[in-house]
Amino acid sequence: MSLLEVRDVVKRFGGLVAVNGVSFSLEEGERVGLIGPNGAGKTTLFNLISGYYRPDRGRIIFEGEDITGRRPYEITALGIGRTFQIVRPLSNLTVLDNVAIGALLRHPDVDEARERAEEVLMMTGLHEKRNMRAGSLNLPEKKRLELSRALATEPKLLLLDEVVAGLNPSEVDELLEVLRRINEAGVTILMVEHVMRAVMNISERIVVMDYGVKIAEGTPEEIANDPRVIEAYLGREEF
Amino acid sequence: MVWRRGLSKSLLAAIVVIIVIIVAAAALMMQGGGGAVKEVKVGVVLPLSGKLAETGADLKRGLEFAVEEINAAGGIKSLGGAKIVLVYGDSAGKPETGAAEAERLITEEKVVAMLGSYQSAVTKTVSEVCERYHVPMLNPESTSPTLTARGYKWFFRTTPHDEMFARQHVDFVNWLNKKYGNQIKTIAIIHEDTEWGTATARAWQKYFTQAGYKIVKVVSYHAATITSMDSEIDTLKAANPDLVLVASYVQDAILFVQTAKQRDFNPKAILAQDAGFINPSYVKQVGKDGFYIFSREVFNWDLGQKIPRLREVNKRYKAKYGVDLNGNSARDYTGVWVLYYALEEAGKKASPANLKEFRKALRDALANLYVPGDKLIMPWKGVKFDSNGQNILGQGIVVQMMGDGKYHTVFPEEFATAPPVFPMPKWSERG
Amino acid sequence: MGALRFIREGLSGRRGLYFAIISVLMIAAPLIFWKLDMPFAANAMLLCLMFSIMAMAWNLLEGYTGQLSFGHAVFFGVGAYTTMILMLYYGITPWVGIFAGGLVAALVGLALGVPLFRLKSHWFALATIAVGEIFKLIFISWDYVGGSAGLQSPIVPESQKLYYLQYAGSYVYVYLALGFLGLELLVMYPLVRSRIGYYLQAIREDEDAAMSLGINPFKYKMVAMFFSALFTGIGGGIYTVRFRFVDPFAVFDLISVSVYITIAGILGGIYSFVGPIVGSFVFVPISEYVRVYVVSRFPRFYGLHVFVLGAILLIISLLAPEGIMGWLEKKGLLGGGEEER
Amino acid sequence: MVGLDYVANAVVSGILIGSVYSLVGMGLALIWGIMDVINFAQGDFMMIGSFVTYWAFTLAGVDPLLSIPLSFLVTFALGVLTQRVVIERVLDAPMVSQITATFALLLMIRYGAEAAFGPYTRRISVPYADVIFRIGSVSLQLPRLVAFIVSLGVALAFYVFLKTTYTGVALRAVSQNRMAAYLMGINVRKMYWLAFGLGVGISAVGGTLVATFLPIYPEMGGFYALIAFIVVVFGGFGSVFGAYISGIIIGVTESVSALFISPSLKDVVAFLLFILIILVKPAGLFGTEQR
Repeated sequence: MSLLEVRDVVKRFGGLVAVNGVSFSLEEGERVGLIGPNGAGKTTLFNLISGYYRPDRGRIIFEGEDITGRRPYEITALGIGRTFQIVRPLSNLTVLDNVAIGALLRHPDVDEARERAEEVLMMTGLHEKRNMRAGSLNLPEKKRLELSRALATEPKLLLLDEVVAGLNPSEVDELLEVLRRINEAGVTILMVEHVMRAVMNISERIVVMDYGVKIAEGTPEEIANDPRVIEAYLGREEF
Repeated sequence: MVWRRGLSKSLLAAIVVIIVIIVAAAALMMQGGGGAVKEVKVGVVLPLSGKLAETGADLKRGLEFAVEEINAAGGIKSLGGAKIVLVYGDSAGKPETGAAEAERLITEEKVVAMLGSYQSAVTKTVSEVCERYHVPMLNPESTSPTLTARGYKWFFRTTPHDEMFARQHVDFVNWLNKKYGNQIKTIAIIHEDTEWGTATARAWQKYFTQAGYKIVKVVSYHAATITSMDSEIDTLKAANPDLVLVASYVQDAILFVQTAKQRDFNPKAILAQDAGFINPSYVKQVGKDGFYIFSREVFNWDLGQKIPRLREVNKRYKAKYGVDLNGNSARDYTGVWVLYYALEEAGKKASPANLKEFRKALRDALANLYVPGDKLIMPWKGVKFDSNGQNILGQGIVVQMMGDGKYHTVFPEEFATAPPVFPMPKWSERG
Repeated sequence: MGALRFIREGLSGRRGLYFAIISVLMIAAPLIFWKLDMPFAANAMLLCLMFSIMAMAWNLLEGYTGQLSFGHAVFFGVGAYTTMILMLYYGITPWVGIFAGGLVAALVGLALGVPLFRLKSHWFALATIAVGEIFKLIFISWDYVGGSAGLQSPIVPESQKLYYLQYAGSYVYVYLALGFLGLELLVMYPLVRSRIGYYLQAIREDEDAAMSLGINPFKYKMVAMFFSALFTGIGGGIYTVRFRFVDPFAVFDLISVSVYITIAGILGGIYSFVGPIVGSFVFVPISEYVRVYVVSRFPRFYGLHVFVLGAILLIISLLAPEGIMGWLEKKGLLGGGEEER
Repeated sequence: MVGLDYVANAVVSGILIGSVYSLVGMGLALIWGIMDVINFAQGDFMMIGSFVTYWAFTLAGVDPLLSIPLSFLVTFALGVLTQRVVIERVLDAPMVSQITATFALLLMIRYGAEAAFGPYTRRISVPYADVIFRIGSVSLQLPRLVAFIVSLGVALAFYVFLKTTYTGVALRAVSQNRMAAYLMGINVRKMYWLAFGLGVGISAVGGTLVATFLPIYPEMGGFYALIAFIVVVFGGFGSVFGAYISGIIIGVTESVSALFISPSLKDVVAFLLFILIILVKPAGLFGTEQR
């Protein structure tokens, strides 16, 4: 049984079909990249999986359970964590509290949740900033905060929406290392990423979307050489 | 264990503070004491600020004028000429503020009695405080029937209330019918929806139905936000009544008359329950459109022709304040005199030095008081309180605005200065 | 047991000392007012406490959950009327009635929450104003609750004083309000320190982000609404026993109830737990002082006290939007830099 | 029981009073649409307009209709001042600060006026106050008819201004995208001054118009502000012309429900409608969805 199965999912906004009949599945423990040019429907797909949008057609199955149309918080509770492309820190709370709120999902006791949050922050490298207001962090730190918070909900599947964007190369490497360790701890990762180096580096498998349609799927090498993928990117002079 | 340490230190500090406070309080308690009785304090709670501040100032003039007269004539003789002193509290028109002010006057100022408080809602809470503290309260100007239906022992009201007025309305309409050949059979009511308008409408329904009239329509509206009365007047017009009874404040009264004219609504008579209809700004605003409308009143300028005592008082009053007595100031003026008669009686039995005893004596004096009509400036038969504290000898009058733009007393006949114009001319027939 | 731990923590160290001193002052003050015959001061203190109770309850919704309500007069009024009706029509003691009033207000809050919490920010605020007006108008024309005349409870014989909680003056009620404020602190402090408190703040900051952390915003807004309406309703119950008279104009007033509660909260600081109490103890005396000592002397200037409140509110919103407590904290005057949330 | 002619009259009467609600609502919608700020003091700026007219009439004998420009200019100036001193500072602040600031303005204007002028109600008696036209069973009071015509004229003039003048187009550009407008060389700050000035100025014209047939008192703004909120919500927030139509709809709803339900509950009907609309169609009847 796959961990996550997306079956023929469609989402329309008015006349625009943002996601058009996409299907794929994730196995437990995988690291999968989701790429595609701007407007390909990647973030929409994330929003569909995490319950922020309700699909017009199709099913989403998580651990054998149909979660189509469930509310976002229910889906988080089932074990799917996510980050937001445009960061959404709880600005007036401290970094630690941000993460602790995530941890409260599995550890209703506040002290326990805070301890758990500290552990997560150690892992993601934000521990030193734990008492700062989340709103006062810089962008790379906010991205890490997004990741830490999602991690604190102890997900089985982590949906990462451009967590390394805006980081310098050494920071990217650091973060990829963190992601690897998270994955080794048993968390399946599906990441949307624009930084090709990062995706190619970390993904075991890559799904490519364009205009709301899945156009390719395969190992990084296969994808790098897939003419449809090259066409999709080069055709629009965007890389 | 931080807790325990924190607490013990706190506890110590707390005890110290408490001791300091108690010592200070005790020291302050030592001071103070009573003096000789040179004056008798009477508390007054009125709307001195707020939307009714204008009315409050008017009432205050009536009270003060009476006090000046009494003090100038030698004060309370049974207390060796002690002067009456009024102490004021401002209700700002709010029941809870009125109650708090009453408490202050009773406990801090040690007043022997209370006067006021104009709005029935405020009078309710103020009188409740008085009842609780056993302080007699004389209410000269609130007309809610419920005030004297509570079985209070310390509350006395000189003015007639809205149910008595409604009964008098029936008398008046009966009288009209007898005089002009039974023209009024059907009646419609329009009233604003605060306690006053609602209670008045209820009383009208009760007494007019009892007297055999047919109530064909009752319309209520929310005066605070009314911007148009077209629909209201149209519903009345559809019911086609012979007589319309109106309970309105100023703005809605003006709107009522204007809309009635605009919609060409022609009942045979319009009978209002004072308030808006006797307000100077109403009179100014509606001009000739207000002619021939009847209103129930407690007082009218032309009463001086029938009540000599009023003529004199009003002359002095006008010389002092530049305005005539009106229904409000005259009632409060009367209230002070009634209280004075009771104070004279109470002074024979007790002294204000013993506040508790004196208040009790004053209450008993009020309960047994009889003031004949010729000692008053009001068109009443006198003042005599029933067991609920309601003056049973009071009555209203009915006035009608005539072609000179002034209200003239038309009922009861012993106070009438002009015959009524009935039915009122249609709008289309007016000049 | 968790709750007890939070309270213990909250009272440890210097904060415990402050708390003890303030409590002692509060308990001693009415005695002094009574001994010195200062009914007006006692009444002002009662108002401060009532507004503390209600502003703190209001702040659970605004400060913690980010739902700005201008309709708390609804809960105040419902609480006041429930206590009165139970006492007047059914002879039920207000000792029970005040709690019942709070509970009915809380249920009304939940019922209103179902539609209202579908609205965001401005819209929620506007809708609460409309709800307040609707309640006022309905109570004006509802005969069972006395209509526009309101309801007044009769004076009971000496022997039933305690049962009906009828005492002269404000003194006894100051203790009653202190008791309820204490109860509220006992309930609210552990609440905001617990998971629920964190969840509410997450909702205030960003509902979508909160959902991604497994938080059901509607559910927790309803929890906040429940406690907010509950204690505001209790405030109404205290009003009823104190003045023994309710009418729709006084209890459902937009300005002198709903907006005053809001002012107290914002003035004290909505991001601070005790802010609303501080705000009430600043705002009520200022308002009362201007009203009694300026407006009563010069009735010509009626409205001045509200104008002054408006000016204070404007200054706060422009210069110190975080309120008195937030400002003190920023200036480091609260000592220790202990986060006060 | 209630005849058709009465319904016709209720509808006409509703349209006439509704056109004044429209003006207050339009001003609110303009400010709301351009700056995303709810001006809680909108009704109180309207009250200022009424008082300007009242003083011009009583002190200098200026006919209320002639005082429209005066009332507009005075409130326009006050509006610009308010924008510069208060609103500008809270534009990017959290919602609670914005609401607090305009609510503070409400308290200061309303109760400042009460302290300055006294709480009393005033009226203007224009000589033509009781000129009445009758068309069939429908009757029209001249001042109300004039109010309707003027409000229609103001709304049209405003429409032309927004659609055809450079300033109008710039205003609309600012409302759609502040940053883009700025890059195009539009002085956004001045546009905001203009928007707030215009917004309260138009409401003040409404204040002048009601002054010819309804009472004037310092607290009058409260009721009209509530109505204005309903109007804006109904018409779609930020939609100035939706506001005009919906003002009239509210007026008619009120007068017709007074006829059929109960006059004392007509405001309840309006408020319920308000809550219903924001629940069902938060974008209003004429507006477009916006987050």
